Amino acid sequence: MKLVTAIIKPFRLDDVRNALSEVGVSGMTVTEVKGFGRQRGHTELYRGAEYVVDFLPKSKIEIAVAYDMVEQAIEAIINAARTGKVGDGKVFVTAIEQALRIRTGEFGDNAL
Amino acid sequence: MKLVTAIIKPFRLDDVRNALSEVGVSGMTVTEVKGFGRQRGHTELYRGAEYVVDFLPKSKIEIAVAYDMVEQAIEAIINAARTGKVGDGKVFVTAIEQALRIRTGEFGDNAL
Amino acid sequence: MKLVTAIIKPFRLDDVRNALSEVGVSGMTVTEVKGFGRQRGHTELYRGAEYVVDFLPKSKIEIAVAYDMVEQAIEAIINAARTGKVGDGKVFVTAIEQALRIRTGEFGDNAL
Amino acid sequence: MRPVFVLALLCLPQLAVADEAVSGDTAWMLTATALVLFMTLPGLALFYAGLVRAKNVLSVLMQCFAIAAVVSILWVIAGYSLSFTEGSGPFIGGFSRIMLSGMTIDSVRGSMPESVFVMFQMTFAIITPALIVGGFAERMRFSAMLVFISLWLMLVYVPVTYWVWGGGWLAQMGFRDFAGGAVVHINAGIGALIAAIVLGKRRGFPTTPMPPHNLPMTVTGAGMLWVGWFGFNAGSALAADNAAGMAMLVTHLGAAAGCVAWMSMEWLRFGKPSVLGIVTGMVAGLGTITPASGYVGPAGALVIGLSAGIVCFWATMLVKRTLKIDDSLDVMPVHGVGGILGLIMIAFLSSTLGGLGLDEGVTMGQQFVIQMIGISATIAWCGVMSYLLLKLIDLVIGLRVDEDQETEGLDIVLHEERGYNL
Amino acid sequence: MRPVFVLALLCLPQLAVADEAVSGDTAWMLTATALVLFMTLPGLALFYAGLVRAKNVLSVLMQCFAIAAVVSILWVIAGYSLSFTEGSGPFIGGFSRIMLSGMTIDSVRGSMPESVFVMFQMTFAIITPALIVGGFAERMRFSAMLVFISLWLMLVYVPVTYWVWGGGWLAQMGFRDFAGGAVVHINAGIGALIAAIVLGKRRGFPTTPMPPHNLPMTVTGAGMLWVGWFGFNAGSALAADNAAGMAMLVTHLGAAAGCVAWMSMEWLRFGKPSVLGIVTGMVAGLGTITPASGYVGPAGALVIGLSAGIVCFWATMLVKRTLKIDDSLDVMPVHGVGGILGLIMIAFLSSTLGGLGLDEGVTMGQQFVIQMIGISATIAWCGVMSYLLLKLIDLVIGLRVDEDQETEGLDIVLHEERGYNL
Amino acid sequence: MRPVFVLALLCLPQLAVADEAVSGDTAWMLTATALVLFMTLPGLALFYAGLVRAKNVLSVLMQCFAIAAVVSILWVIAGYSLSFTEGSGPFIGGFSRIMLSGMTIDSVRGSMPESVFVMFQMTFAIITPALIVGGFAERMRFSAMLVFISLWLMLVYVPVTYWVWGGGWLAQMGFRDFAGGAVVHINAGIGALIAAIVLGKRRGFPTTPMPPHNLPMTVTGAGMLWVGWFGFNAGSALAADNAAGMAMLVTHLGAAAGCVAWMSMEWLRFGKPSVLGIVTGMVAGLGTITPASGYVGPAGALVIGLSAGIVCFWATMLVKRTLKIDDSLDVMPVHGVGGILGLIMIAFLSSTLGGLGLDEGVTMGQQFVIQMIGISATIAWCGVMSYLLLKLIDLVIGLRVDEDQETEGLDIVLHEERGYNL
Ligand SMILES: Nc1ncnc2c1ncn2[C@@H]1O[C@H](COP(=O)(O)OP(=O)(O)O)[C@@H](O)[C@H]1O
Ligand SMILES: Nc1ncnc2c1ncn2[C@@H]1O[C@H](COP(=O)(O)OP(=O)(O)O)[C@@H](O)[C@H]1O
Ligand SMILES: Nc1ncnc2c1ncn2[C@@H]1O[C@H](COP(=O)(O)OP(=O)(O)O)[C@@H](O)[C@H]1O
Repeated sequence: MKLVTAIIKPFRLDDVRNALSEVGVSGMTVTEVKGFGRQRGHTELYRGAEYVVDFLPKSKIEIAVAYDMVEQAIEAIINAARTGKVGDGKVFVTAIEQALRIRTGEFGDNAL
Repeated sequence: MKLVTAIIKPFRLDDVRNALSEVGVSGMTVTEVKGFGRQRGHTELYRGAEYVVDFLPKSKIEIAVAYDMVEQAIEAIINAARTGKVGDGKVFVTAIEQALRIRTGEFGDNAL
Repeated sequence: MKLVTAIIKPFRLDDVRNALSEVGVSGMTVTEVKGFGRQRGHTELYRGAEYVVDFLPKSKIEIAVAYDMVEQAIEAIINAARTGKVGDGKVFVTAIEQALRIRTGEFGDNAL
Repeated sequence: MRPVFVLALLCLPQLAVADEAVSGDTAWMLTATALVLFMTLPGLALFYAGLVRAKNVLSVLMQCFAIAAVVSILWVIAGYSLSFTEGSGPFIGGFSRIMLSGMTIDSVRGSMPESVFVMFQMTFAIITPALIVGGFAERMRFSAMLVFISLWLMLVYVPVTYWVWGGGWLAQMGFRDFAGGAVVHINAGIGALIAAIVLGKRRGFPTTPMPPHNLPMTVTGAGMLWVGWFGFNAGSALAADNAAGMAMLVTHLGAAAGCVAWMSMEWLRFGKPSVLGIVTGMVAGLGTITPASGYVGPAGALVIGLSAGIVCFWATMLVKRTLKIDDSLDVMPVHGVGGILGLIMIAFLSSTLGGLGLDEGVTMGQQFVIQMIGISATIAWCGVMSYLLLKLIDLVIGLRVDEDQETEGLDIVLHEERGYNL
Repeated sequence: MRPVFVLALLCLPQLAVADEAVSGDTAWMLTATALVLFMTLPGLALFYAGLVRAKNVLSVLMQCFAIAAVVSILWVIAGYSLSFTEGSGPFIGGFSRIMLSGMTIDSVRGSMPESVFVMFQMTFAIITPALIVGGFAERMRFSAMLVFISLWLMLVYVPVTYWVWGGGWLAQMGFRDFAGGAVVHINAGIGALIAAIVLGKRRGFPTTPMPPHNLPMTVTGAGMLWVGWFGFNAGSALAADNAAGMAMLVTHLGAAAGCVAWMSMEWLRFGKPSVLGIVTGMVAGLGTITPASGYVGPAGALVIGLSAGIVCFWATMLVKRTLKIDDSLDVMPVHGVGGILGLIMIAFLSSTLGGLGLDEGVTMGQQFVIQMIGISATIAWCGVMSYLLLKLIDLVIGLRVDEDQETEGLDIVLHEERGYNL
Repeated sequence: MRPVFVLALLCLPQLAVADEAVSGDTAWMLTATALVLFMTLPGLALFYAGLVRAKNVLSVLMQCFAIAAVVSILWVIAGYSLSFTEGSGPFIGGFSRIMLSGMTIDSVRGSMPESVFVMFQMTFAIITPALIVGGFAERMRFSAMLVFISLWLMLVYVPVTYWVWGGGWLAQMGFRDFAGGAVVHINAGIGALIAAIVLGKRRGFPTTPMPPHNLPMTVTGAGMLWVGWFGFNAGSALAADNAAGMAMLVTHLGAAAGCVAWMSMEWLRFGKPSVLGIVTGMVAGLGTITPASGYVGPAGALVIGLSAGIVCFWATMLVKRTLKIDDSLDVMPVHGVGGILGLIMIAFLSSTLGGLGLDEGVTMGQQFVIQMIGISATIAWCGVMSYLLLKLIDLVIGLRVDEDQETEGLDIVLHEERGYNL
């Protein structure tokens, strides 16, 4: 199993979720994060006190998938999340050594 | 060292924390996340505009533990988090290559 | 590539970001988390109902870096995040098998 | 100067039509009515909603709004008539104003249009059941709540109002309750206490912490309550006169002293004063001065406010920590106990410390006895009726949501909404 | 008792100086003015701001504040004069009070200082365009908004006010609009509807859900609106008299009945009542009783409130679900439809169910025809002018932010601020 | 018409008992009192609390509440007497109303019950120190704050009030300060500035950004301040008369013009107007019109409001960016500078642009000199006393929390509470 982690623009989240569902990924965990990168943040101004916000709101999607699904999942994410503008985000793949479903105790690919 | 990541129902958090403490896991990091899976979300209705919320609030617990503690930790989590209803969540295990305590610079299992 | 994950005190975040920029790490993802560990939480009191808050606000920084940057990145984090008081946090290193930039489809170290 | 006991006078229907409305008095009573409605919406609604968990914030706001709407309609249909028109006996008013029949645009009561008197009293009838919400917060079914409050209004609030302000037996006995120590605060406190007992504790109480989800919201509501209370107490003078001015002054001092007392208690006992503490002290001070606000002077008001802060502080500790009753937002220890305390202190502070005097020929001791009778009667009637009503409703439609629903939160379960999408 | 149709009388300038201000009436009108400003700031601002997404919360608050400021200045420069002084004809007022010239501290209008009358009416001129904000929320450029509202005030609000309340042709015809069914609610509803159509839908509407970001904020605003509306309607009696008292009572009952009706509709149709539903029913009830609040009795008010809850509920479904017009905060179905409904019901409830009577010699049918003429004229004038203004502004400076800006949110893009840093 | 300078008249004690209260005036003053309390609780409390960081939100709310409570008690004990009864000289009032002794329910002051006058003035005594909170926000110890405010009230606020409104030397000289330019706004501004300097900057100021944590909360407070200010200024006419009406009108125009001016300055200078800017302009406009609100006409009010927006905008830039003084919520540049500006403009706008006239035989130049004397005296006295008090308290108990506590936030450290659990 692999853990596919994608950091995307928040307003693409629904599209990405739908794209993943279509390729058969039926579970995911999403975190609201703040991203720092090439994409420029904005300036805020409060009574003349300037404040440069470098961190931008992003959504982090984590999906545990079986080996053979990794490619499709990545494909689906990239297609749905891409706007072509800087700040579209990243996908990282890491290894999961074991997975368990708490309710049933099933493990491995069955737990997903 | 391993990183044990558990996605659980938020109202089980206190029980899980206590269970982990009992088996000797004394540190953890918790993130509020939104989960999507088999468990059905709810419907919201605002002046007749329906809005299906698929994402459910979940708590993600991350604990770095020494190899020999992994089994007990998983056990503790599963027992404390299980309600037997769909949506109880998952446990994932991944490898940590190195760990450091910022305050002291200690590393490896000593950092935990 | 490696994923360096640091859990730090929130008010050190800006210093850590600057320190990382200086060693050439130009992207990162930050999550607001709640940490449990050696550092004592505080007590809250509402009309005589006591409530011990064990979870403390922490910031989790995740940076994907090329192998040869790992040491410097850790160094930078540790120096900028350390206050010398309990609760300064941890750094964990894990392996990333693959990385992709959504906008361009670049992968590997080029994606960072 | 107009007499202080105007309410009693107003009960004589023959007087009601004779007068003409005075524009200054009418101006103040229109304003006071707006202020008292403001106490409930959004004042009390915010005060309470900030204290519950985020998943139940809307349920509390909804309860307050629905109570305001339903009570208003019941009040014009029958509540007002049964409370404030001459009845056939000392226990309940008459039917002459059912659906406000016979009241025209020209009708006058005291020195204000009768329509204004109807409205002013309606706002009291709204806030009293709304206060009870604090007793059963975070677990009651919305439909059961509506049924309970409607019946409670007619069977508890209306008769007690008639007894005290409508010319009933307590009024005739000389019972002093200027702006609602018994009618409003004891009734609300006892209603909430009984509801808390009959419904039972919230899941997890008292072991799981249930901290307020939004204290700034609670403080906002508290500020509104303080300001609105001027309408409540100074409006109860039913005119823009010296009695109203004095009532406002003593009300304010009661609140201020309540703040200081509760804050000091926390400082002494826990080492730190809290903002929830200071606003609770304020409410305690206001609830306690309410019945006395037409009788005592400024010094008396300070005594009342300080006592309120101390006594209600300990009462809260007792109910929550010792008795472990989940009167979730502390309605009984703050309002109920405050109302009782204020009613008792009337006997001793009406003729001392600058008080405006007891009735001709009445001694402190006699007044004390009368006050105790009024307090006991209100507690007994409200306690028994609330208990019977709740038990009955539980049998017929059920009072509580189930465990899973309570865990998920009433907002989604009962109203399909979420408070915040930040 | 003073006559109910005081506004019409006040238009005769010769009366204006003769009288002396009455302190009681002045007291109430000062208060009513404060209450109506309170409806907009912070009432309506919060009501609306809670309904949008978090990234646009400040833009809505900003629009309400800027409208209040700009309209106030325009009002004293020319708006008041053109609305409320005798003009050369039935369509627009005169120039005698441009920059309030000729008004001194001693000027009196009716039984209040003229300065108070200017202020009271100003608060109506503020809230009407502020209501329109709901139609174009979350997508309009701030500068375009300022230009639109300024022109709209002078070209729509001011003439219609003159027609109805300033002695213009509708007033002369006997059109009944006590506190602003046409002047305020139809104008706002139509203005918002046209704006929604001309600007077009928000990106993603109606497929993407856009739930309110902070319902407690909306409920807070709703409570303030309810209370402030007492100033709006009972203040429209222009005195602290029996007419004001009755107006307050029927206003309150309209709100309460609107709450109950909308709540019931949701319960029947969706299985659960919602807090957004109950407050929307409240606004519908209040908007609908507004024009009628000086004419109907309590029973009539209940009928109006219940009808409002039902009719506006269905109108909302129609506009949003069937026509798919993105009148984002439902201004037309709630205010516009409510205003129309109330104006029509005046014909039938002025002389039945305890109403205060039609004018001597006018039948229900005749009044109905007059009401329909007033309604139609307001809809037509407001519709056409709003459309032309918006099209013109779109050509010259552009109405909408671009797609990326809409995605990022107006707070950052237009104001370089964020609502929350929690 | 009643004279404008009623406050001065009221100082003659022999008049106080002779009159009877007028119900209309009493009605308005009861209302105005409620409005001014509303400005502090919850108005100012929310305005300020929204501007600090989330970890300190409760500390600000707590300070405002505690100030309201403590000042109220000090006011009735001695503040009122020393401010508003005849003293032995021109610098401080007398002891005849210590603990309100001698004031009965029948006491009258002007045309209102004396109890109402006591209350109305108390609300001014509450808001002035509450404004100072903005100078030392996010770093002061709560106990030190209580001590400082209590002493400051008696040693700064009370004497200056006596000088200006109580018949003291500035009143005798003909100093014009209708509703508190010197008494309230300069006092608050200087107090805050000195506190900011003595306590020192917040950790990280000005390099670390400290954006407001909840701007909708601030805007809510701003709306309440606008509405409440009607009570402040129009209430300062002490009657429901033409002077009150005109005061309300010019107050409102000052606010509106302040909004427009500040918004325009931001637009010109930074390219975008902000909601924090518009509400700050509103406060600047209101603070500046306050001393002038009984003397100028509508056109003068517009001039004052526009000047306020521009001058206070630059003053804020100066204090924050150039001088780098951490007057955290900009009390001095907005209130202090506004108060000074308004007091000066009185000299020039009382007899021009529709102003109500200078005193018989006083020229603009003479009035200007008098105004400068009053301004200078207030700045000097308040500055020196505030400095001495703060230094003394720092020595004895310490003014600031330590660094770690400041980092953790005052809510947890001082009050063991957290604002939000969302
Ligand atoms: N080295 C990195 N490690 C972790 N997260 C990163 C890294 N670089 C970028 N990110 C995340 O990806 C987001 C997008 O990156 P950015 O450089 O702005 O644009 P792009 O992905 O188009 O190159 C950032 O906001 C951040 O959350
Ligand atoms: N493939 C997955 N990858 C990551 N997280 C998942 C995955 N599947 C489920 N989850 C997380 O686990 C939670 C529970 O999963 P769900 O399918 O609803 O119930 P169950 O765990 O009982 O099978 C989800 O809400 C989601 O947060
Ligand atoms: N075993 C662990 N696994 C994951 N996170 C941990 C673990 N131990 C500590 N942490 C995180 O590190 C933070 C700091 O740890 P703590 O024990 O309080 O202090 P220190 O890092 O100085 O030893 C905790 O709040 C928690 O977020």
